[in-house]
Amino acid sequence: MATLTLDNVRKNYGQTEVIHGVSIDVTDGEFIVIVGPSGCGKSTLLRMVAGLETITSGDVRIGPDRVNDREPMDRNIAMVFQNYALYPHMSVYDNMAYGLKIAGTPRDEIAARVATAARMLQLEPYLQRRPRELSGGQRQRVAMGRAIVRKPAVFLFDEPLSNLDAKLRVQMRLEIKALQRDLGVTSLYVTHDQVEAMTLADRMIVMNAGVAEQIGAPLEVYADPATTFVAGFIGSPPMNFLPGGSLGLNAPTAGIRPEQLRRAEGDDVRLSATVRYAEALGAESLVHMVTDEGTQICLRQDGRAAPPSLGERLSLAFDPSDLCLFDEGGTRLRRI
Amino acid sequence: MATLTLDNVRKNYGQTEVIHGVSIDVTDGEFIVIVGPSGCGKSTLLRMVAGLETITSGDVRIGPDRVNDREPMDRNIAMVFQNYALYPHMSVYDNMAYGLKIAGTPRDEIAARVATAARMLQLEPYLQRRPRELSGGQRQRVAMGRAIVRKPAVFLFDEPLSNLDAKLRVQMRLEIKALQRDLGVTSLYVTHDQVEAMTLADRMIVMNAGVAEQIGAPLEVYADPATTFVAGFIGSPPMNFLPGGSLGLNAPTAGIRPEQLRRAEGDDVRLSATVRYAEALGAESLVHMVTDEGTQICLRQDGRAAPPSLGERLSLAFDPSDLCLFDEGGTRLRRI
Amino acid sequence: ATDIQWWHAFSGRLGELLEAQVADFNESQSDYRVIATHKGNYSEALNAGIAAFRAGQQPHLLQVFEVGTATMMGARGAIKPVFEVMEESGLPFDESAYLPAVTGYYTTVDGQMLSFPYNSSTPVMYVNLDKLAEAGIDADVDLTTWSQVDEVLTQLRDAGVSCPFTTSWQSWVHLETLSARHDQPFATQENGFAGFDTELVFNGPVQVAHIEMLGEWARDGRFTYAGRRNEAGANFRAGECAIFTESSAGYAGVKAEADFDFDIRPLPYWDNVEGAPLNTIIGGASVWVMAGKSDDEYRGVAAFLNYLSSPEVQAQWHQDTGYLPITQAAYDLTREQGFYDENPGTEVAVEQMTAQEPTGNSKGLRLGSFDQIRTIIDEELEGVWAGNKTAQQALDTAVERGNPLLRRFEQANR
Amino acid sequence: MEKRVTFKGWKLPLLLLAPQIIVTAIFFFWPAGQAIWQSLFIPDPFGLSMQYVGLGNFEYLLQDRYYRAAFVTTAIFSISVTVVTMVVALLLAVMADRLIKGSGTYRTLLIWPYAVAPAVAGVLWMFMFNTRVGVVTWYLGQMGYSWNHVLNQNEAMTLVVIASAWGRISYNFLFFLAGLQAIPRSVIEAAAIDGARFWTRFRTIVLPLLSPVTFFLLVVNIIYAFFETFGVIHTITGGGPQQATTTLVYKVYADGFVGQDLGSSAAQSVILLVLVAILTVIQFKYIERKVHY
Amino acid sequence: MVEKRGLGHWMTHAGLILGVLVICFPIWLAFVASTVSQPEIVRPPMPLLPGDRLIENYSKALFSGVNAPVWLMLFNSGVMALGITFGKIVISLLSAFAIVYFRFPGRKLFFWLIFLTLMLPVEVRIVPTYEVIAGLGLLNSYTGLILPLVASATATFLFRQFFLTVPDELAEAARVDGAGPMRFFFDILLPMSRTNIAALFVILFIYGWNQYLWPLLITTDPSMNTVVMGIRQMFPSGDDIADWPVIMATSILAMLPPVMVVILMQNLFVRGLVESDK
Ligand SMILES: Nc1ncnc2c1ncn2[C@@H]1O[C@H](COP(=O)(O)OP(=O)(O)OP(=O)(O)O)[C@@H](O)[C@H]1O
Ligand SMILES: Nc1ncnc2c1ncn2[C@@H]1O[C@H](COP(=O)(O)OP(=O)(O)OP(=O)(O)O)[C@@H](O)[C@H]1O
Ligand SMILES: O=P(O)(O)OC[C@H](O)CO
Ligand SMILES: [Mg+2]
Ligand SMILES: [Mg+2]
Repeated sequence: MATLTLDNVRKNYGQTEVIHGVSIDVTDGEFIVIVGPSGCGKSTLLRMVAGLETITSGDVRIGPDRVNDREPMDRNIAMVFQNYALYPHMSVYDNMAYGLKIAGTPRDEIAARVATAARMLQLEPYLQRRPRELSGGQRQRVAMGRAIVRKPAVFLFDEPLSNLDAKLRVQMRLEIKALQRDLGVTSLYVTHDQVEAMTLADRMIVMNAGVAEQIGAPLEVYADPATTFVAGFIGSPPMNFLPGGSLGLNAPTAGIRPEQLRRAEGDDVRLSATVRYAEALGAESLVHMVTDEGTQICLRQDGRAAPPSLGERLSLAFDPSDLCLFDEGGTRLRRI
Repeated sequence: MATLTLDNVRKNYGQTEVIHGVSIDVTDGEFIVIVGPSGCGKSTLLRMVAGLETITSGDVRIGPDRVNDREPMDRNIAMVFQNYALYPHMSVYDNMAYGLKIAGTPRDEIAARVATAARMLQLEPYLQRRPRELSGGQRQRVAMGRAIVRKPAVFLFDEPLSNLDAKLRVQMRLEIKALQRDLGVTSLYVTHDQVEAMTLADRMIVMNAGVAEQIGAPLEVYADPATTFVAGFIGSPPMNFLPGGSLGLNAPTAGIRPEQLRRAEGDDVRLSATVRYAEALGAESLVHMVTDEGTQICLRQDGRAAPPSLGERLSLAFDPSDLCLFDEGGTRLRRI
Repeated sequence: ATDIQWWHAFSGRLGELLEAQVADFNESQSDYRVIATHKGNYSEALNAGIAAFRAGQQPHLLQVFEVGTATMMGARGAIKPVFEVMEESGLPFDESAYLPAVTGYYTTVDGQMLSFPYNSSTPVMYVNLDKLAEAGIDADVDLTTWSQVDEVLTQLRDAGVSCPFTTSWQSWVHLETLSARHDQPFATQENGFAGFDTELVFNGPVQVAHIEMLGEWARDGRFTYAGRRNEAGANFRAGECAIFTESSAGYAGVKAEADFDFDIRPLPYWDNVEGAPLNTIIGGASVWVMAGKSDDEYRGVAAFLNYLSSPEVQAQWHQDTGYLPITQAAYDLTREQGFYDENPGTEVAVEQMTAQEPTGNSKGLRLGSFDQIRTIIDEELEGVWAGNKTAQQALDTAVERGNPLLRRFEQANR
Repeated sequence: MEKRVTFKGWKLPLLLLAPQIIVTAIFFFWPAGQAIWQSLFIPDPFGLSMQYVGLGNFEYLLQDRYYRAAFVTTAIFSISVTVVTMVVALLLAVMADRLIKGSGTYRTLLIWPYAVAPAVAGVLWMFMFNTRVGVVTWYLGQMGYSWNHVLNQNEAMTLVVIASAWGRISYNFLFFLAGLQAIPRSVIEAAAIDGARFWTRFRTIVLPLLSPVTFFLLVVNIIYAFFETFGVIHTITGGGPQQATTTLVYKVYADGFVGQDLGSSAAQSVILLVLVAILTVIQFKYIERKVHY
Repeated sequence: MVEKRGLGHWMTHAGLILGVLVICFPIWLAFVASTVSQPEIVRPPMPLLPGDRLIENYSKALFSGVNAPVWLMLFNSGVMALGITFGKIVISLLSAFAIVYFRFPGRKLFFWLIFLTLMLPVEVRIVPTYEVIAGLGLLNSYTGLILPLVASATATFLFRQFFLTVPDELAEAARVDGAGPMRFFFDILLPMSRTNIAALFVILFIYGWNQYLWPLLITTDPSMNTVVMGIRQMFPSGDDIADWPVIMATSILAMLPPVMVVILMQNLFVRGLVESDK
């Protein structure tokens, strides 16, 4: 267990810079999620920490030590890969024991540590199976187990859940969270799924095109996005963006989340829009509309309220304090 | 465009019956979604309609004609497959034109119809590409286009969106819905995703182990599930089930949806439970708890309300009229 | 005991007889052990020997058919002349005891024996008397000339005999021997005896006419072609074919297998060609001693060759196989034993060989790369039998294709 | 295509490569060099002396009508073997693929000839078509056809083609069957729903989708026909009649080991080396860029 | 299933059975010929059902043969085939590993040096190769039979193709687990290649067993003959009739080991072939 520090880390492939200087101090036991769209450089960043990619400039420190030039095995990390990268010809037991064997750990201790991990992960019945005889969720657990037994200073996860189906993904993310909390190991977790990021992270790094656009706790990022990119990427359906002018505001763009819109009762009308379609999801309904200026917006309403019919014109209200204002470049304008 | 009738359709593989008699009358232009867990027989049912599986007993009628013994090409249907099943060696244009060419449609008309479909689906820039040069969403559109150009009596969809990522899935399901509404073609759509079913269906068939447990409009099914299976399957997180006895009710099982639970204010307490963990998703939070009897339940609350902390004991209230009561077999007990 | 390796090309009946000789020799003494190995047909055995020499693994003795003679003679450093081997061994060796008609082929200009004429043959004609009878033809019918044969074949065919005529070794019998027997040159420079700068000329009118006739037979069903070597022997011995031109050594097999009456006749000739018939020419093979072995081994070789030349062994071999006797003593012994009287036709070969004084055209052939040239001739003749080519075309092409090989041989042996 | 992660260092990989490099150098590059060197000389058969002739051997070869003919023969032979093999194998594979069950049984029954050495295959077919004892020859005779591949060039070619193709059918069958089974069922079903019946589907969907397999088989079959059929030709026809079945490789052997014309044989080796090297490069470029559907 | 019912189904079976019959006929005939007597064969038509000389013909072939007894030739073939198989597999695994998993100076050069040999069988360079072997004094030796045939890139190429399909993450996981290159090779790559090794075993065993020209040239000593070339040597030089029953018995014996290998290992073989993308 250790702290992890990235200090202005950059990565070039030939002429192209794909990571434009990322810095963060991760405290001991913290769970950091790197989230962003495909190709933004999440994996590259993680792999630099792992030692699988060279670091072009900047420093990576694990605990007090600068590890830039260390081999992966000498960094005291463990990594869980997207496709799990289980050794297909080894039993679950051997998959977990492999790193310990190489390290020359005594047999008894290997057995003990694997047993502990297997118990934690409910893998005991499967220890003698081969990976291909396991379901996706079980494989995922084995990959976790392989990381756990080594008692590393840092866990690295690269989209470890994206090969699972929706139900399993929900379940596994709860398990990962619980496990990390129990073990208290500093973790770096890559995903492109904002729900995963929201539910797992102590803090998250929202990345876009090689730049860390915002670093912060999930609800903080949700409530207080630093850029339009973050506001649009975190939250589903995304934040509605309106031209500030149409609301009489002195800002190019104003954002409001779908649940912060409501149907106006009385004369607090701030916006009118025409219903394009409504999705009734049971507990809630999403109403998709176009404003008179032609902007698409979405309203989230309670499932019990009757959804409006297509073509209906709605009057909408919101609390001005909920608005987020952005400049032309998409950066947040903070009211001081 | 035509009606579609299934009349007590059954399917056996050898000794095992996998479809236990499904009947439904689909009116012209209606959008029917078949939803259910993996292996429940959704695809089998659809493929019987398509003519890709023999029908063990019962009748399938398209319009007035019994089609049981017709080859797929003689049924006047079009189908969109889960993996799209595009012809990898043909351009997008040829993929769409293939069926028409075989039917001997004049070249001009083929060109015109493909052009129309391409316009509708925004595929015009890609007509000369091969499928492998397209993104997942574009491929999905080509599969749709291939179905559209043939102007069939019935559209069949077998999980057409499950290979797409979450964002795209949401977008495509809106497009499919809009398209079907515009074209007005009778459609049968298979999915295991209840959200998809809810948002797309005019009526849905909830299947479980080869049996159609409930047929009805989405909100009707959501609000008024016929069995515990349906109640658990439709809605996420699923309905909470409590032993009727613990609530002093004369029924083995009582169900209440997470959004119908609320934190008790005052003395309307009906239930107490301890918080296991809370997931803050931004717009809403899910609070997972265990009741004193040891049943796991879930409460959905507004994202703005502060989520309770772990281990906190909550008092919960609900409106008794929201309860759904079920017998031992899981069938709904209706209050008459 | 010192092992003496002998690579040969005999299988079947001849192989058994050869093995018997080897066994007999090995039993007769204990210093040397001859190990005979079958190396495939004549060409294959020759090639195996050459390849082995290049690899430094040559046997002591190599059986080389007459066609390979020039090649072996050209390879001075690869062989050890027999006369040298015999001289060094100190064993009695009198070259004059050998039949000149036979050994002449294998000696230097000044009469020194280069290789040991183990099995020499000459083409003769075998006749299935039962088939003649079947066609109502008199067993004594005169078959001296090809015109007479032509008529008899017609009768046989008309009587429904499926295979009136066949031959083995087509080039040897119907071009090489034919040329010699009619005093026609096969190649310039006395068929190669006078130098390496020789050219093929076997596309003369006599040869063309003869091949033309065979081609006609092939097309009208009088001649059944079975293969380039002695494949046809099987057809004849099985009683399918009436007339068969083949080496005198075919006798061993025919005698062993034929369950019909047969007759051996001299090889026919064209009586309209001036000077015909001359002698037929030699075939079969001789045994070469390869270079690069120890003196002791050569003494063993000499002992073995000495054993092979003894009159008893030679006479027995001649009588069993139909190969020519190589010493006067063996010839005489055979006559004394009354073999020729008991087996009519067996002397035909010797008589044929020795009847006339050979001319420059009938001494034999000594051409480099002759095995390949034979292959070319075989190919072209097959074209005639298949009806793809006229005799003239075929022979012209063969000459045209063969000459470059002679040039290359000349170049390689400069 | 390259791996993302690699291990560091250069001594270990060179050590790992050493055995292959050494064997290749001694038994491939050294002989190949020898061939090039020897092609400039006419040695005598026993290797006792040699005459430098420059490109004389090549000139001699190119003037040789039969050498030029060997190119044509090789082409006809290879194409025929390839076509016969692939057509029969595809036909069988299509049938086996149509079965729901049992394709494994047929596979087991059809796989045999693959294991049979070309030379042995030659012996078997020669036995069946032997002009004297061949069963097939005899029955053909009964039907009024007199088979004689010893004299008839076309029959000889036909026989070596069939005997060569025979053993390869199994191998091709395996690949075609695997290729067919790899075509997603749903694509076939989509075509059926689009209205295509069996033959239309076969022509417009199945064949095009098999094309990577087909191309691969095409290459290996041609290579096979070029080089590995020596045994068949040697046992059945020995290159005859009239060199009608003498392929380039057979001629290298025939001139080198039968004809003892080492200069010409070496020159032929050089020509073949160049030819095959070109083929290798082409094939390699293709494999690297192979289209995967 | 589209159009898979009824008559067509039986026609398919009929077609396949016909195919099997035609394809297997030569082998059947050879078997029949190996169980009858010489006279039954040389007087056509020979029978199409087995006779009663099986034991006689086979024991004649096995224990007397023509130049060498067939059991000895089978043994030689076995040694050669296994030698080629193991030799090739071992050196190819090592070199493919080096080429795929390392970046070192000269890699491209070695790559091409090796892969130039991909399609150049020994037949092409037969004369000089013979001379090299002769020069090394390896005629009539197992080493001479085996080594030159080991010098080809096919196996290396196959392993390279397979290694390229092994997910990068596996090597990364091994690195993170602390495995060095050779550990990775032995612990991960080798066991994972089992199917491919099995497939190659089949291919190479057959390749080695079926060699014809090479043994024909370099085994001048009959006791070193292999069975495939031995059969051809059994044909008489022309003069007499081939001993067909014994030749056919030998043919059957010669095809038995490779056929067994293929049939017994067919599943692994097919899987390996298809997975490794040829
Ligand atoms: N070896 C490489 N050479 C050149 N560019 C590369 C290389 N590897 C990655 N890149 C580029 O670097 C950028 C970041 O890649 P990275 O794999 O880190 O993205 P990611 O955020 O993990 O995406 P995903 O969610 O798709 O996994 C991409 O634009 C990619 O094209
Ligand atoms: N060919 C077959 N033979 C025997 N059983 C089969 C066959 N095909 C499907 N089944 C069985 O029929 C049942 C229904 O299968 P089906 O494919 O219709 O399920 P599904 O609802 O489409 O599932 P999924 O969501 O996984 O696609 C399953 O239990 C399956 O195992
Ligand atoms: O059958 P043989 O031994 O007499 O030989 C015949 C010919 O001379 C071979 O060239
Ligand atoms: Mg990534
Ligand atoms: Mg399905």
